[in-house]
Amino acid sequence: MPTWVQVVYLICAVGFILALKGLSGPKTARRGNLIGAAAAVVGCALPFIYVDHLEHVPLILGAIAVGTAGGVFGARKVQMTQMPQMVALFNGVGGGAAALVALLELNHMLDVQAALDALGGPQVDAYGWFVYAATAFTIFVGSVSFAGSLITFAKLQELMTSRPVVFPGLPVAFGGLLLGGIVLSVLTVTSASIGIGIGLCLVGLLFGVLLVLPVGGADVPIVISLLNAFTGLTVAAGGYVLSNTLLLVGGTLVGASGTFLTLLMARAMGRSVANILFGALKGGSTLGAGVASDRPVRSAGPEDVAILLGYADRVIIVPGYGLAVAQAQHTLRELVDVLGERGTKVDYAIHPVAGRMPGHMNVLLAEAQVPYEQLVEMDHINGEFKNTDVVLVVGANDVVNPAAKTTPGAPIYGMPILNADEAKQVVFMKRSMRPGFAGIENELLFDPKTTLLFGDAKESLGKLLNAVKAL
Amino acid sequence: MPTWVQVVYLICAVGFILALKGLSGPKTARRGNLIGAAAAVVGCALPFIYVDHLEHVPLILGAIAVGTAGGVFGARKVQMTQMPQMVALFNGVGGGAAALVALLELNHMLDVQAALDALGGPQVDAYGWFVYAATAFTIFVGSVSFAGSLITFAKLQELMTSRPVVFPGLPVAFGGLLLGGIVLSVLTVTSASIGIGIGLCLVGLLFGVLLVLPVGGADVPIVISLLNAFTGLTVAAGGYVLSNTLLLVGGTLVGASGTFLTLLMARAMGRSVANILFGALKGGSTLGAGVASDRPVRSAGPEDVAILLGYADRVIIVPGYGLAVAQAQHTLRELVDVLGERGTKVDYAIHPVAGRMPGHMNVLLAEAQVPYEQLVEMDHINGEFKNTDVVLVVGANDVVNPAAKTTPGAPIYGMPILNADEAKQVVFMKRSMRPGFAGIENELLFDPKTTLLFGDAKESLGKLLNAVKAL
Amino acid sequence: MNEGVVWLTIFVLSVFVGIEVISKVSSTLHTPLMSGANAIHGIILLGAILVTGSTHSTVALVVGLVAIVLATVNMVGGFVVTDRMLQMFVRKKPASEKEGAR
Amino acid sequence: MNEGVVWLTIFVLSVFVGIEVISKVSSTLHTPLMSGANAIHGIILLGAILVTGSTHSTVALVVGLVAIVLATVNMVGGFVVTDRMLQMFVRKKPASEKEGAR
Ligand SMILES: NC(=O)c1ccc[n+]([C@@H]2O[C@H](COP(=O)([O-])OP(=O)(O)OC[C@H]3O[C@@H](n4cnc5c(N)ncnc54)[C@H](OP(=O)(O)O)[C@@H]3O)[C@@H](O)[C@H]2O)c1
Ligand SMILES: NC(=O)c1ccc[n+]([C@@H]2O[C@H](COP(=O)([O-])OP(=O)(O)OC[C@H]3O[C@@H](n4cnc5c(N)ncnc54)[C@H](OP(=O)(O)O)[C@@H]3O)[C@@H](O)[C@H]2O)c1
Repeated sequence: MPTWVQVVYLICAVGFILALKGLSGPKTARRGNLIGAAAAVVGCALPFIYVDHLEHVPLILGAIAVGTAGGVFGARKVQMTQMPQMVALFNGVGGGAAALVALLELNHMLDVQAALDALGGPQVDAYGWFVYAATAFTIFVGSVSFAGSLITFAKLQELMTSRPVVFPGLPVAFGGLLLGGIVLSVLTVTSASIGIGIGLCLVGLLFGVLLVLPVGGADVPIVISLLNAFTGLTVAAGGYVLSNTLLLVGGTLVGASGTFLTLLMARAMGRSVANILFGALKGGSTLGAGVASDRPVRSAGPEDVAILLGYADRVIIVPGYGLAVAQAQHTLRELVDVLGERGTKVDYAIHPVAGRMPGHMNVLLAEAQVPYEQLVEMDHINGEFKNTDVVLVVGANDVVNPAAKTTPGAPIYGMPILNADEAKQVVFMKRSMRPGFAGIENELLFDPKTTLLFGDAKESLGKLLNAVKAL
Repeated sequence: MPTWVQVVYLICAVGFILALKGLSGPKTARRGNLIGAAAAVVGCALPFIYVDHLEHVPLILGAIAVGTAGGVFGARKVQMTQMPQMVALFNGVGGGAAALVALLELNHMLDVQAALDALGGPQVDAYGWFVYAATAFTIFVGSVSFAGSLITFAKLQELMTSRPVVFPGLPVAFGGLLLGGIVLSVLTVTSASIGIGIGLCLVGLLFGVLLVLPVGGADVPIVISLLNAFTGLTVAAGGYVLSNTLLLVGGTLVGASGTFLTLLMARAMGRSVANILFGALKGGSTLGAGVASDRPVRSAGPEDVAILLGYADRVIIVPGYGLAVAQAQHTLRELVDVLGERGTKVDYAIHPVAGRMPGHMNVLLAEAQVPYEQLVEMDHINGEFKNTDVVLVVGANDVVNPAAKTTPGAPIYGMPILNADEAKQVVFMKRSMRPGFAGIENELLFDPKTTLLFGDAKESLGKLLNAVKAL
Repeated sequence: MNEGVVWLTIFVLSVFVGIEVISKVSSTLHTPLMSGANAIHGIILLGAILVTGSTHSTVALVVGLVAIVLATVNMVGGFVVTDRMLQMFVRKKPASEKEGAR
Repeated sequence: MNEGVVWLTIFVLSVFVGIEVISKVSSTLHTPLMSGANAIHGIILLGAILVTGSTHSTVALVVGLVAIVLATVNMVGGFVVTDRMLQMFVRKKPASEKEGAR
């Protein structure tokens, strides 16, 4: 590889670093992403320039065209509520590609070794054991990431149940597959063959499926983030196998930052990653029972709530998972605009793990063109609830459940929450008395200052909007 | 070099990263520093283990013992007010060592090349041109760092005037030396000889002197930080020349973080690094005239101030450069303790560039055992001045000068300041009506709510303390 | 320097860069950050091109082309969808001025 | 990989690590941070040991020994003085409890 190519690869790697740096602040995020894209394009264009006899160029370009069409189509069509499954899908195909690349490279390594052995003479190893180990890692973990991501996709897209799937033999099967993966990896190092590689691939696929099946719906985003980090590490290992700095640095960046992000998210939910992954496996499902309570509550019609809101000076909206499900963000924004015109000061209180994915609420509300300044992060708004007339909780539940502060045994105990309970009035918009993701009752629903407006969030918000307009 | 040694070097490099990471937070700082020290010790012990025929071991160990004694002695004896010059001194000797190492390595490279040439045959270069360039860089910049740091030391230790030293031919001499350095560096690459190396060293020394002479007293810390970064980069270049990762990573870390820190400091002072270095060179001295004003002010005796303080509910202390000069931190702390016992709530407002060095106030007050929670950073305390009865400004001036907000032409315009002017009463402790470092008048001194207590801060504080005790 | 140690060094330093860069991010941007990072590992496309461009067996060629398609979907889709999201974030500022809901 | 590119890669990554690690530091710790970083570049001692230990000329030996002394002062002095400062920072907590000035 000529020196200038290596330098260009390094520059592309710096581009990836700058991309991540940019993505961590709202002002620089878009430019950062474009820098990353440019670095990726330049990096992928290089082989066409410097590799002496690159074969199958037309076919390769055709495949790239197909992939580009697919990627752009998917990226354009996806709705913002479906972002988690989109990320899962893109991540899965990346992991799959990494596994296939490693399989091909294993094949190539075996060819080279065979040619070397055919020369006779003393036994020489063309590749060190560590290269085989890295190849095995990429094949196995890439397959896990592929299969796991597809299952998370199916769960989130509701192609299958989003509840934890557990069956009696699960822990045994799980352990068996893990053991199988380890044995085949060791075999790849000691006596590699393409059959072993394919076997490793298949074991990885099965393992990926079993890893994600027992994870409950709302835990899925954490798993996506984890699989994202996995794919990054496989790409890094692939970079080592192919002696390519760009793959190594890019993959490692994603691996490291993805792992860190996963831990950050888990901490924001007051859970450990192990608990999320293996909670269901160990027996007790992490998802609560989901039984609706029949204790008395105060419910009201849209007109009553409209009066409450219409004559309040200060309103805070708490959007949650249900808002995403109902796709009610646009209607909600209209309501807020109307209230704003009436002179009411309205903000959105954004809990870090509200919705289906961390930061998901921000994306949804950004799509609905909610002005940036109206979105207030938890830490900044928590002090203001006590001066608030009405808190409107739209499809959220756990993120305002005071049990996180008061009930030491609760699954969400210790998770920081939005202090909606400090406001003068609270309005919940939900369809039933079923609990939220954590499966525990929310005492705030039974509080004397709380009013419930039952129904799908989008429908209820529509009625509420009309009622406020009619005031 | 055996592989395990390279791995240990890498681990030591990680140790340096962890050291810097630790040093950036108060809780982890001490552990971080110890990790760094351990990494350095392990790294320096390695050659004794793996180098096959390390010569002169007793002499080397002796030299290390001497250096250790000197370092420990200096580090133990230095007073906290003298930290800036101590850092300058340590930095200078490090730069000098790097230059000497590079000179020796140049000598060694010339020997190897000569031996190679003596073999006859086609001309082969034992080292690439880049190695020579890196060697020249280390020699030159190391010498600059050495000489520059010694001058800053002399300035701060008041072995010479701390005002900018400028003479008519300075810019010409400066330009000439820079040109000489470049020419000799190019010669090192094209036709290296030990004479050229020594010449480069001498030019570097002179250049270092001329670089620092025109810098005014209070700008010196910025220059120290810059020279610190320089030394880091020379060590990194030395690592490249010696093919040693630990030197490369360690030096680069210091170079990069030092440069960043320098810019951070310059920004906190509302100045540019170029302005600090070349301001005096370009003509207008950066230091103000220092003329005392004769406009009327209200001055008072210690007893009057004692009454003001003794019956206040809320007092904020603003310590500055003069506190360090007077070494009055211990007396100040006693005063605060006595006030605390009387029921007054007292905090210290710490401006980021108060004192002689960034963060210097924190170190001084930490030495005086002021409790951590009483030290409040500017951004956190600026909102509280308006609820404060008395602000006691001890040897500070520029950091409370409202001109930074109100006078667009002022040299400190744009620098964030402590809002002492919002308090009900302000007491200044200083020796005269001379302005602070920036050389501009402070309108706050003439404000009707301001009282001046003239005299050396330590003496005045002593009298004040007795007066408060007598209340 | 030993080749393996070189890779290890680059790996270790990249780990630190990755962690340090991310450790400052606000939760507002977690979703685009995740999809942006996701797009970056689409660079496996480069690896797929390299192995496919040097293969001579038909089976391997087919597998390689599949890998290229998958990797391209990851890379292109990832960057495009991230840009789409971030575009919405940028748009917000002027919108707020128009409305003045606050 | 080309040896020069290896060093360049390590250098570039270290630059990012250095900047990222420092960019979060509070001004409270600027002084110890400066002296701690200062101590780290005392690792030139390692280089001084390596060149001195392989020299055969007396002049070079003397120069090398001087370099060792200087580098050791930098390294040892830097770490010790930083520790001394940081020790004072640690001591503060209990002191405050004793006094309760606030
Ligand atoms: N964001 C993340 O990254 C993430 C990741 C993993 C886990 N989690 C977890 O997810 C939870 C998020 O809290 P959250 O308060 O946003 O959600 P939540 O506690 O799960 O509550 C969602 C509420 O929305 C209601 N809802 C569902 N569909 C609706 C519709 N179409 N119209 C109106 N209401 C609807 C549900 O009640 P009904 O069924 O009665 O309508 C439910 O009470 C937390 O426990 C968090 O730990 C979050
Ligand atoms: N900290 C840094 O890193 C750093 C670096 C470079 C520059 N600077 C600059 O230094 C300045 C620092 O501001 P500052 O307010 O701390 O200091 P300042 O503005 O320089 O004022 C110091 C004051 O202390 C008084 N003083 C001196 N010796 C005294 C003594 N023995 N007893 C009592 N008073 C004494 C002086 O007045 P009398 O002479 O009348 O007594 C003077 O007004 C800023 O302009 C900053 O930009 C800081």
